[in-house]
Amino acid sequence: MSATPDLLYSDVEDDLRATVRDVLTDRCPASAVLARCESDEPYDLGLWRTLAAGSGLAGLLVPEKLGGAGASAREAAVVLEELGGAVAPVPFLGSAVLATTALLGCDPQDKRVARLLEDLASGASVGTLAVPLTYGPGVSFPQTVRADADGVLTGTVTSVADAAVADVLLIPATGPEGPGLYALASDTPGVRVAPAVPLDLTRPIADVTLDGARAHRLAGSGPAALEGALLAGAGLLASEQVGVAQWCLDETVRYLGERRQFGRVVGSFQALKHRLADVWLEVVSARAAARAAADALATGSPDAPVAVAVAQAYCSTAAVHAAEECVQLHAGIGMTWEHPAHLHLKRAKSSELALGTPGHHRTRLATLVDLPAAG
Amino acid sequence: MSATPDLLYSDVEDDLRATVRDVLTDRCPASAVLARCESDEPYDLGLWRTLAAGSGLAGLLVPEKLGGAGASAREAAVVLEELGGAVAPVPFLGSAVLATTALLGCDPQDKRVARLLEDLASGASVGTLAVPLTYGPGVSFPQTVRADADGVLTGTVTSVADAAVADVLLIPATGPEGPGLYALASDTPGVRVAPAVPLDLTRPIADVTLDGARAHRLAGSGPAALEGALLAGAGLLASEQVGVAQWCLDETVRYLGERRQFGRVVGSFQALKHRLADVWLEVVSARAAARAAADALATGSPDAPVAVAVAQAYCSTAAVHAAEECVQLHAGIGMTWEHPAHLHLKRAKSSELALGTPGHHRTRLATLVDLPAAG
Amino acid sequence: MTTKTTATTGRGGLDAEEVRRRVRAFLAEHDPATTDRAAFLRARFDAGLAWVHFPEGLGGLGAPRALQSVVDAELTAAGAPDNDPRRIGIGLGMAAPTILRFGTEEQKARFLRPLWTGEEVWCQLFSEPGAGSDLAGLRTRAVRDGDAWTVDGQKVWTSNAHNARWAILIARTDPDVPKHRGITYFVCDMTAPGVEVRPLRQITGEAEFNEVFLTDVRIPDAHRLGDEGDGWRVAQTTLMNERVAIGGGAVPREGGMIGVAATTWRERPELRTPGLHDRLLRLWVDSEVARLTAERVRQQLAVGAPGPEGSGLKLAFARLNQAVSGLEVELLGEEGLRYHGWEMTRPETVDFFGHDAGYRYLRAKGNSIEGGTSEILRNIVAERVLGLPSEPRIDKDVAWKDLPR
Amino acid sequence: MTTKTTATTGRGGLDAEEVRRRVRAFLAEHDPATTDRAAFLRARFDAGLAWVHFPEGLGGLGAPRALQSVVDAELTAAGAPDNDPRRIGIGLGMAAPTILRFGTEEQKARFLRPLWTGEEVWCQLFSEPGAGSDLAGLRTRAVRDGDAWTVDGQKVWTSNAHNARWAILIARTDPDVPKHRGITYFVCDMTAPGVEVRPLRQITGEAEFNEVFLTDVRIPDAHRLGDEGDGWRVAQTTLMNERVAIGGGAVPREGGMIGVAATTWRERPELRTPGLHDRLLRLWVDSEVARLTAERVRQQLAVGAPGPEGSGLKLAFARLNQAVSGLEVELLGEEGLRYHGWEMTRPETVDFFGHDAGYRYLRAKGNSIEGGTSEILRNIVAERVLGLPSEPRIDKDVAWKDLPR
Repeated sequence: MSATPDLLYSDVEDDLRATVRDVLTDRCPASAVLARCESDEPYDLGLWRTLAAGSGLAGLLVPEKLGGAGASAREAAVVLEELGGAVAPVPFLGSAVLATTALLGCDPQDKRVARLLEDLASGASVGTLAVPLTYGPGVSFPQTVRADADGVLTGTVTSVADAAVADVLLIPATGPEGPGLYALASDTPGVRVAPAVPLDLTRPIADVTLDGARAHRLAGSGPAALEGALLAGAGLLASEQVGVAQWCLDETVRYLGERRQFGRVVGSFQALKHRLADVWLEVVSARAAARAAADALATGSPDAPVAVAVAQAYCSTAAVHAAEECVQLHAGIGMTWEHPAHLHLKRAKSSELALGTPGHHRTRLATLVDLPAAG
Repeated sequence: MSATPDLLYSDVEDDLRATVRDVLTDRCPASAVLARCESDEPYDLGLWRTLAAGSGLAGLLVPEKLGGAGASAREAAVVLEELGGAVAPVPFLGSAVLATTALLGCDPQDKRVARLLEDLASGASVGTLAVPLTYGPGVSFPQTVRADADGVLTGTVTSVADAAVADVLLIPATGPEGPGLYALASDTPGVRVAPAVPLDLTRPIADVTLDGARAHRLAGSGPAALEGALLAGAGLLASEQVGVAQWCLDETVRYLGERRQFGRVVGSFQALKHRLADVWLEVVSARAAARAAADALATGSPDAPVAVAVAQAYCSTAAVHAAEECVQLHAGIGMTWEHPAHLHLKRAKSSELALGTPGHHRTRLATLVDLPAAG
Repeated sequence: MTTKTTATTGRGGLDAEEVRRRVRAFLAEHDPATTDRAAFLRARFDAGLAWVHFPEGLGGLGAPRALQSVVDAELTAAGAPDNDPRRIGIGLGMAAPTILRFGTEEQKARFLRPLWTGEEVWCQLFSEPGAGSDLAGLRTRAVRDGDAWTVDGQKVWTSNAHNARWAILIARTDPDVPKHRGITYFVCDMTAPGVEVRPLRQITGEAEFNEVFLTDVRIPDAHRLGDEGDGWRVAQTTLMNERVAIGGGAVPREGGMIGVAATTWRERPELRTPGLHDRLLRLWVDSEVARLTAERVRQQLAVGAPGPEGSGLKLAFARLNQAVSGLEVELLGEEGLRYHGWEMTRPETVDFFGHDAGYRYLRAKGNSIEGGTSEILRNIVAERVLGLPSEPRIDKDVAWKDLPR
Repeated sequence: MTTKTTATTGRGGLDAEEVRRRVRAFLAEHDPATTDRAAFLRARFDAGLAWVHFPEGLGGLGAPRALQSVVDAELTAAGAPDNDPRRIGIGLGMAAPTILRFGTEEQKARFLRPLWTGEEVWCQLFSEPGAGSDLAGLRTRAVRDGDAWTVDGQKVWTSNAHNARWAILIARTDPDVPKHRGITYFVCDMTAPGVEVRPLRQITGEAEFNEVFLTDVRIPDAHRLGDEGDGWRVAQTTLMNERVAIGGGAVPREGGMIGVAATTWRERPELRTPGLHDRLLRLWVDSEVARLTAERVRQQLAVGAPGPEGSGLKLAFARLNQAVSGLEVELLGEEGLRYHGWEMTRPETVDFFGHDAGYRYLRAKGNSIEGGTSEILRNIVAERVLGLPSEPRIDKDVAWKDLPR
């Protein structure tokens, strides 16, 4: 184990949180998210422009010299807590985390890589990393797309988060030079992006089909760039899950503090109080785990793979539990479409699968911390 | 799945329960069990004589023509529920279940087998099956004892339940004729029975060392006789676990119905009520599972291996949970030596290991019901 | 299911033989192959073969309930149409026993026949947005106005309201007495002016239920069931029958949610992991034990010795449906990210096991809420089965209007 | 642990440099190698180096608490004896802060020095058989008799009573007022006539604790701590310090119960099964997360911004100790059937991790009871952290003597 991680929030991080929260309170209330779920435009790209360019979130992880904020995973984690709490339908995870960290794992000295990063950072384009959302750190390099010597891609990638609004797709493919990341614009001939019906209404997925689409292999790309992006994505998703769980807890406490049955405030019933105390303990524990992962990613700690696996294994389950308790303790109203609890339940349950299930991360830990399987 | 099992208690079974309960209420209160734990005689052989000969429990599973009651696993299960509730320190499991069913799996036409069964049935002798108490159905035949052509045994069997008071040991050993069961008197030269310090004070275990001890190979014995005894033992242990769990529930409900804190009966606090409701549901569920196993054993149903594995996997855990909640909800007094809760906790936890852990039985089920493991 | 000691001979010497004879005589006069369905059902009712344990003249023969299975078997064998009991379950399971017990002769004569034939569908107007677990706290007001009552309020979680001709309704008629004592029970005409039904969409995207808004709805006093102020006691009959209905279905091994997950496990080896294997086996064991527990309850009922275990069945199945469907989503991995579709539909009957894993996961969340939350059921077990004391209650002796809101 | 913004300069310009200078000056005069242990400790107290945040003259320098680590590091480096803090934890952690805050000058002067040096061991007489979670319901009576009090009652769960010279004691002095207001706080001489200590054997077979029977025990009024009737408030200071002490230890990765199980797993491959693997990994994750949560609490304290998370730590560690030790017994299989021995011993200090898996399993059961049950802690979290309303209380405004028993 390396140095003790800094598990607190810095003043800068607190300020960033306040900024994001102000925008979301104003622009992304639950009613708006719900209404958008029933529209043809599941993403709120107006909100994304405000956050991306106005608040500089799109380039949080991009170095300042490439037009970004030069911040670290710690700050991105704080943003994800807020976005998770609001189940905000914006492509932060795909563009500002997965695509950005994948590019940073290539050669940022390379002009193409640098320009892609600049465009993502400015919000001029939206990107995503074309892997199934369920891929987590430690999976083998995907074999579903082949590249020829000219960078022409053929194959399919299913269930890609944020692909439906991405201008730029980063596609892991295997070509004559071996596995690498290939970039193309989503309107390139031969590219088809077909939205799927997602369980999580607020993070759409799409299937990407490449039928002789011309792409550019990125300098310095390879399995390590992909693995780095998946590790960062998994570690930061834990903070989003903390945000989801915290919202579920807060909303349930608020509701039970108001609702009366049997002449009493429902929140005064001891069995419910104890269950909420347990949820609270899981949320504060998840927060510590997510902070440790973000700090390890931010400092490039050698402990990062362990910290990320711990955070994902814990926070996925904590978020699902908090969301399930939120629905149950809201009872009837929690089962309705008009109450936003279901959006958080769907996000929590889908996120349990995203970037590696808790079981996947526990299996990773077995190797990382030397607790080998039987036989 | 075969015919629907009869999950109720017959009138005969209810009468048997009443008889056993009367004796135990009279002769085996918790205070007496506790006092005996601190004595040099952990078994209550006086009580055993009363139950074995007086109430005919020792020969419950023995056919009438061999001096037994000719009853079935259903009746033995009812007895075990009562013995479990009282954590009665008597060798029913070792003698009347394991040794008896092992002998019944040999050739009961054989005179030696028949005489052994008669002696066990009459209570004239106490027997046990010399396998580690942790062996469950489906384990491979033990290889720790070898027999020569004359039936002379050499080897060790550790952690044998009820060995310390057994007059007759049935020892699985491998001789020139292959694996089989060998019977010997425990005072045979070359036999050493060394009591171990058990976690469960009310079911002592002992290590049996055989150093050239002369035994008799039983006619018709083989791995099937051992497997049959372990299957019956595991299935019936589930009913003992139901008895342990039911005692824990009843005693906790009783105590919380009397104890006052904060000016209220503690049993009126909703969080505790809900936990007890959950324990209750587990106890009634465990009872259904244990009845199904007993009925399947009694009727020789082909579904018995499944019913036993289900019952053991469920009842072990239910008993441990009930005992743990019993200690916790008794709080301080439940942590003391003077309160019997700890005897039930120790019985429950040891029984979780006995005759196969819940995990062992789940693994058996994977094969029995075609839910194969990964890879 | 085999019965052990149930009496099968009823009043007037009605036994299985006699009932069978009557069914055959009925069939001889009404050939299912040539008789119009509605006419057949009406005739069956009039012949006392609808529910044999009901009185003569009301669709029954005053015979033991167990003989109904004889009737059903004969009619099914003859290819007779049934009354589509799933579609009219609220009428059959809740309204009918209540009308039978508390209705006037006129009410029984008017309502039971078309209820049973399915020509008039019934729904239930009990729950309100502010009165869920605390049903007796309901606010819907009924004010006497001559020979009729004027009803205003809002009800919720009403299945089939949009198809229903009649509703059973409870409303507050006296706010000046404690809450349980100021309620009256009515039959409400769903086609009356002022009844507005709106679909209530739920987290699955479907709208199984409705909200019902009642604005100056006139109900004749002749449609009151039971005495004024006695509605809570009348409603207990209705609710008791609801719980029996929910917990009562027989389930074969792997017959519930676990069967779906087990099939997926068997058919798709590529999804298996050691950790999921252990969880699946645990839930398989729990499901099999719940099935045996339900079977044991049925055996107890069959010998006329019902145990308290029934109260726990709904708790157990809710937990299992939720845990198993949650595991199934996880097992499916990438496929678990998807949903069959979010278009709002209005299914006629409830489906716990249909569509895809995501649907099952979401729908199962309701299993611990509808028909009594798991929290209320745990209270019931603790107090009525275990005999633990109830909590301090402050709402039992105060006039409803003075309760804190 | 790094501190971020903690003030490290105290009154009188005391900073780390100055404190270090004083320690070195002290060591120059009192060579640990040649000074008698008791004499060394007394001199250290008199030099204000015992607990630097205490006032001058009472073992301290009026310096910031954080500077104590500077003192301890210097003394440890010099090979100085310590006061064996684990053995006298109740005196240091509970009695001392209470005496400091509520004691008279005479009491402070009399008690603190031998308390700190360990020459006088302290114990705590709070819990009673009928007053556990509801400590304020205690029955031990103290009746005024001139300059003294006469105490009768029974206390329980008293560590170290058989070694103790003094006890902190709460007793009821006025049964005619509500329970929290009729309690007074005393220092009790454990060598006084009428004090009888009996070992209390627990489920592990050991007797870590005692029962203490008080029969006509005389306590001079000069040994009252705080005002008559104010004992509940005084006791809050004591209990607050107990909770901090229990939750406060730093734990390295695998430093707790999980480390024992992980070592067994690594060293004994023959015990491994797939199902246990998944459970071990889950508990490993939970243990690591609990460790991080505790670390986060310490970092909050270090920057002077304590969060509410501290309330949850004890809950988490109790659950983990129980789950991990339970798993360990199961993992060990046949070995788990055995115990190291049932002879009654009276250990001086608590050992959660010692002996064998069975001992750890049994001892861990106490973790959710001692020092506040997990049920009480959940109430505290729900009410003080989440702000949920308390339940209806009937015992707050009634005279203690009129409460239902």
